[in-house]
Amino acid sequence: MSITPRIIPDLIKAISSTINQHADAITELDQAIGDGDHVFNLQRGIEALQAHSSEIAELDWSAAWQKIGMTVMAAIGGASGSLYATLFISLSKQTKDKPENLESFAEAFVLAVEAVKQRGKADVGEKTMLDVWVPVAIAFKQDVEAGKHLADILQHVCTVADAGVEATRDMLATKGRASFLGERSKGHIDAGAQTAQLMIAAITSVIKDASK
Amino acid sequence: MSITPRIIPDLIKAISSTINQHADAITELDQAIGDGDHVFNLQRGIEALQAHSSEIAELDWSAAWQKIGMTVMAAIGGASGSLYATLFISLSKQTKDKPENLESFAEAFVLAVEAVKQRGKADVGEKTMLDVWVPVAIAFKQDVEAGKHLADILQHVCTVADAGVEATRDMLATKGRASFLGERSKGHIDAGAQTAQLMIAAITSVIKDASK
Amino acid sequence: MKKFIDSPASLLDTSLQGFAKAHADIVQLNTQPNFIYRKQSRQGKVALISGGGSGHEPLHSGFVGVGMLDAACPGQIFTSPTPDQMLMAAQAVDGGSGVLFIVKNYAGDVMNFEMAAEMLEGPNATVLVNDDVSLPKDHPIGRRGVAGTTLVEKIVGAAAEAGYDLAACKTLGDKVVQATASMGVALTSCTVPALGHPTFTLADDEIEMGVGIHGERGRETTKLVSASEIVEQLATHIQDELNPQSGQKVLLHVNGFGGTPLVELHLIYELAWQYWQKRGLLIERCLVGNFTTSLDMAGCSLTLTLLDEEMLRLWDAPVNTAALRWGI
Amino acid sequence: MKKFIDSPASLLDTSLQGFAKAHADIVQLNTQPNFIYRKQSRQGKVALISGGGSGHEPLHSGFVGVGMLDAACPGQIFTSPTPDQMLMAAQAVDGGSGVLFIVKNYAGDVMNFEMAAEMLEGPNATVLVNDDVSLPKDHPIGRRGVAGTTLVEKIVGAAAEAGYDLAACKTLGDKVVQATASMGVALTSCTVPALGHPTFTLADDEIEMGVGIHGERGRETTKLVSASEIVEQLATHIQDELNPQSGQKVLLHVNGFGGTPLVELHLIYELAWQYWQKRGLLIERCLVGNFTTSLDMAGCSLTLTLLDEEMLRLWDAPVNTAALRWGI
Ligand SMILES: Nc1ncnc2c1ncn2[C@@H]1O[C@H](COP(=O)(O)OP(=O)(O)O)[C@@H](O)[C@H]1O
Ligand SMILES: Nc1ncnc2c1ncn2[C@@H]1O[C@H](COP(=O)(O)OP(=O)(O)O)[C@@H](O)[C@H]1O
Ligand SMILES: [Mg+2]
Ligand SMILES: [Mg+2]
Ligand SMILES: [Mg+2]
Ligand SMILES: [Mg+2]
Repeated sequence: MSITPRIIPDLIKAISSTINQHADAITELDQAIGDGDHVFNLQRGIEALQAHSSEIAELDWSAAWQKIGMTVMAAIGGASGSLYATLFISLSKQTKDKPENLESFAEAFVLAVEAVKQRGKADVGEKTMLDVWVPVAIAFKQDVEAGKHLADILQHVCTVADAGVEATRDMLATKGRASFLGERSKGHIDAGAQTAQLMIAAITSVIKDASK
Repeated sequence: MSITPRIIPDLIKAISSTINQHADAITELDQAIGDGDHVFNLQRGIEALQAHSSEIAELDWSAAWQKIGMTVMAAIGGASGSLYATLFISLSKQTKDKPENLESFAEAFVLAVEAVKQRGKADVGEKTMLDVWVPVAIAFKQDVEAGKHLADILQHVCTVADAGVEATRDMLATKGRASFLGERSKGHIDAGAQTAQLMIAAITSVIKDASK
Repeated sequence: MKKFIDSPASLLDTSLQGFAKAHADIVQLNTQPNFIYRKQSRQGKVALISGGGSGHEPLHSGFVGVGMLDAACPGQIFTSPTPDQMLMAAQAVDGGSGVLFIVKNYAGDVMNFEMAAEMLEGPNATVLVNDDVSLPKDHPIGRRGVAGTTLVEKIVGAAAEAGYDLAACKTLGDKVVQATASMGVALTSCTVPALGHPTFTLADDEIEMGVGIHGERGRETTKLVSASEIVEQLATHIQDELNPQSGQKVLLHVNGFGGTPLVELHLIYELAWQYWQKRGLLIERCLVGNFTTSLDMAGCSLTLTLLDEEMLRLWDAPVNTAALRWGI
Repeated sequence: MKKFIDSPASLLDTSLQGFAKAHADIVQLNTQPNFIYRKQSRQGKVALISGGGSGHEPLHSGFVGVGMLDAACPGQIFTSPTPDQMLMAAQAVDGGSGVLFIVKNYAGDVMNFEMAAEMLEGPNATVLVNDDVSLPKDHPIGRRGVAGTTLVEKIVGAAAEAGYDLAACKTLGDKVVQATASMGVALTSCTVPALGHPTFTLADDEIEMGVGIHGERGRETTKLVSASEIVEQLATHIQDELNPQSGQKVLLHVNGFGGTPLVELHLIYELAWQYWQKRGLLIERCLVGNFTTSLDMAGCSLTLTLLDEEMLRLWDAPVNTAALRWGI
């Protein structure tokens, strides 16, 4: 994998722009079955990352993930803050002293998502961001192992993310704030799943452009 | 004056019915430039009087006024409570050991309204109930002294009361809560003037019927 | 109207029962007529009695107790109490050294307390609180009594506890009133239960400057601006009135009207603190919270009191009431 | 949105400055990261740290002081704090006898405190508060922590002050949680500053039964009924959960959500008192007021704690914080 942390500033910029662009829609989602702060939480995290992005770009991947994890950990708060902090800190651990290639990253990614599941005591089907991250990580790893082209992998991952978001709509929330609503949580997309999908779309698009 | 305190239950009933009938309108007035409680204050007083009305009917006029004054004093509260308590307690003092005739009552009435002016540190032209009570008391006394027919006096008193209410509309309030609004108090009728007029209309109508 | 209520007519009486039970270690309730008075009243002490319409809680019932009031007379919501309440309360708490009435300058309160004072046998005096500088000094009925009342009751309460006689309590009360200026702003009106809907309405971008505490309109409807600008406006009125010297010790009271969260009141305090700190005042003491409320009104007032050593000492003296408690 | 605010982003930091100044005799503020901690921390004592989203004031910062918390970590409005806040707070107040975290059971709070606990070197334990009986006992993520938190912090705070060790504090905290049940009702939603409009809307004749404290919808939207009926519903849920024996000593806490006047809260207290008095409970202690708020939400919750002699003694122990103060 020839992609280095130098891509991180572009990734953050792309994520920032998609989250800002969809801010109102995300708020509406978190408000319907949550407390409405999800987009502000993410924006605080993204802002903090932007302040450090040129510094992070100079690190190796493991150190970069660690710095990203610690930054979002201290900036976001809420459920999503600890979950994303867990994701990135775990990515750092899993990539430490490992070869910097796609196979190795795919493995680390799946394990990091496992760590998020443990942090959230949650799994797919509970109407959370995991309904995006879990299938995306699995699809990514399978595609990499199958030796698919990067462009196809990225395309596939996006489709899986879209499906993951959509799947949350009719789920009964059993984790997160939405679970307090019981049956009333049905019929709404989960905000955290939606932002996971938006970030994945932004990331894949930047990588696609970079690897052209 | 052949009218005895036996008329009091009918007076209270008539007052009660006119105040209740106009309750919403009165509230609107007190709300526009006051705090909106005037009608409830009066209703508490009237209710308390109703509980004692048969007892009061057995007293002589001075004792009746005293009982009425003490009753409204303990029941109403607010600005109007102390003012009406003052009016009735003063009427009691002024009628005590005096002949029970129209001349004597008219004199007492004017003095009682004077006492109200003192209690309120107010006079006509300040956009209060005094803009009704003062001209009404004066007109009543003048008509009695002039030896007019009771029916004409009652008719005249009503006209004066109406004019008094209407006059408050364009006044600048300088007493009562409305005065806090300064220029903004203009353009609204004073609630206390309005209820004074309503009570006077009810009273004169009962007396007219009784003296037929 | 959305309120926890069985009926507007029973709200006050039931609520007073609850209040008296919740603070049975400090107060007792007399009914017919209603007044809240100290569990233990003290012989030989000047008795402090206040009161006014209900809906301003914790004022005044929350200030009954050692170091503050001896009794509070609650009227109906926003309606002044009746003279029989003050009379009976005076009888219950008179310690033989006279009665001091602390009265907010509102026509109804003034006249009803005046009637009580006329009927009361035995020495008594009245301190009239008129701290609201949103009205001009020469207003025909004088300025209203608002959130500064809490400070008057605390300081004079400590003096009475310390053995000041009636005349000294009255003099001190007048001094505190003189040294105190307040101004308030409403973001929303409030809903009086008997009325069932807000007393007035404001557009989403409007605020009401210079309000009293009964949900009436204020002097002026203005545009909603930032907290900093609002504080600047309120504080400037107070500053112009009191005209304190640099180095002056003051007490700064940020009072919530009931519907404004503490997080905002503490923001207001910080901004007001900065305003007066810039002007060289020594903000020696403060009080931040909902003390003189207007039911569910969103809004707040600033109160500044110029402190001398006597007032400072009396402010710090122990107090043990439902709403203010320290040193005991 | 009508709020006293310069910008949603600066509200919390400025407000914390104001809070720390207003209570400088009791607390200090650390910034970057934010936490409020005791002015005087005590060596040899278990350190109690709580925290959560802001907007619930006085919870938790108003409970920092002798006899209660050692530190409080305020997150953004309704957003749990971040692990670095808890870590730094722990370093600041650790008296060498370990740290007890008191955490309301909300995913964000739980996970962020968990991360802090994982990173913290030295002995620590966590008491999870989950007193909200509007959710079924077997709810997948457990019941929420709501107004009962105040009682846990007071009782365990007194124990830590009295020298209980970490294990004993943890055991006691779990016991208080077990003995406590709460349920709340909202008459209105609240407005989160960053959001700018109410989180949900209710018709004029609707209420939200079984709400948490973050302005989310509750379990059920029902018709507005009388205060007596509302109390009956809330109390029955609690009664069914705790199933207390006649003669049981209890603490009854009526908590306002911020926008409900005290006159109504005392009415609710009276009605709740009657409910449990009829059932033979001994209402030995109570707390009525706005303690665990949801910004400007109109509404309230009932909390009942079954008391044993230990809890009663610790409840009565001296406490000196911004929001709770007695015996000192
Ligand atoms: N236990 C959990 N496991 C996984 N994801 C969760 C969990 N709890 C919440 N989430 C995700 O977090 C999102 C909410 O994030 P956010 O609004 O930032 O935090 P909070 O819920 O604390 O307000 C939800 O939409 C959901 O996707
Ligand atoms: N100082 C005064 N002198 C005469 N009348 C007054 C005075 N103050 C108020 N009023 C009258 O009382 C009325 C208000 O009565 P009410 O609403 O019952 O009392 P409050 O003003 O205490 O709420 C006013 O409309 C006015 O007519
Ligand atoms: Mg959220
Ligand atoms: Mg009125
Ligand atoms: Mg009134
Ligand atoms: Mg949140």
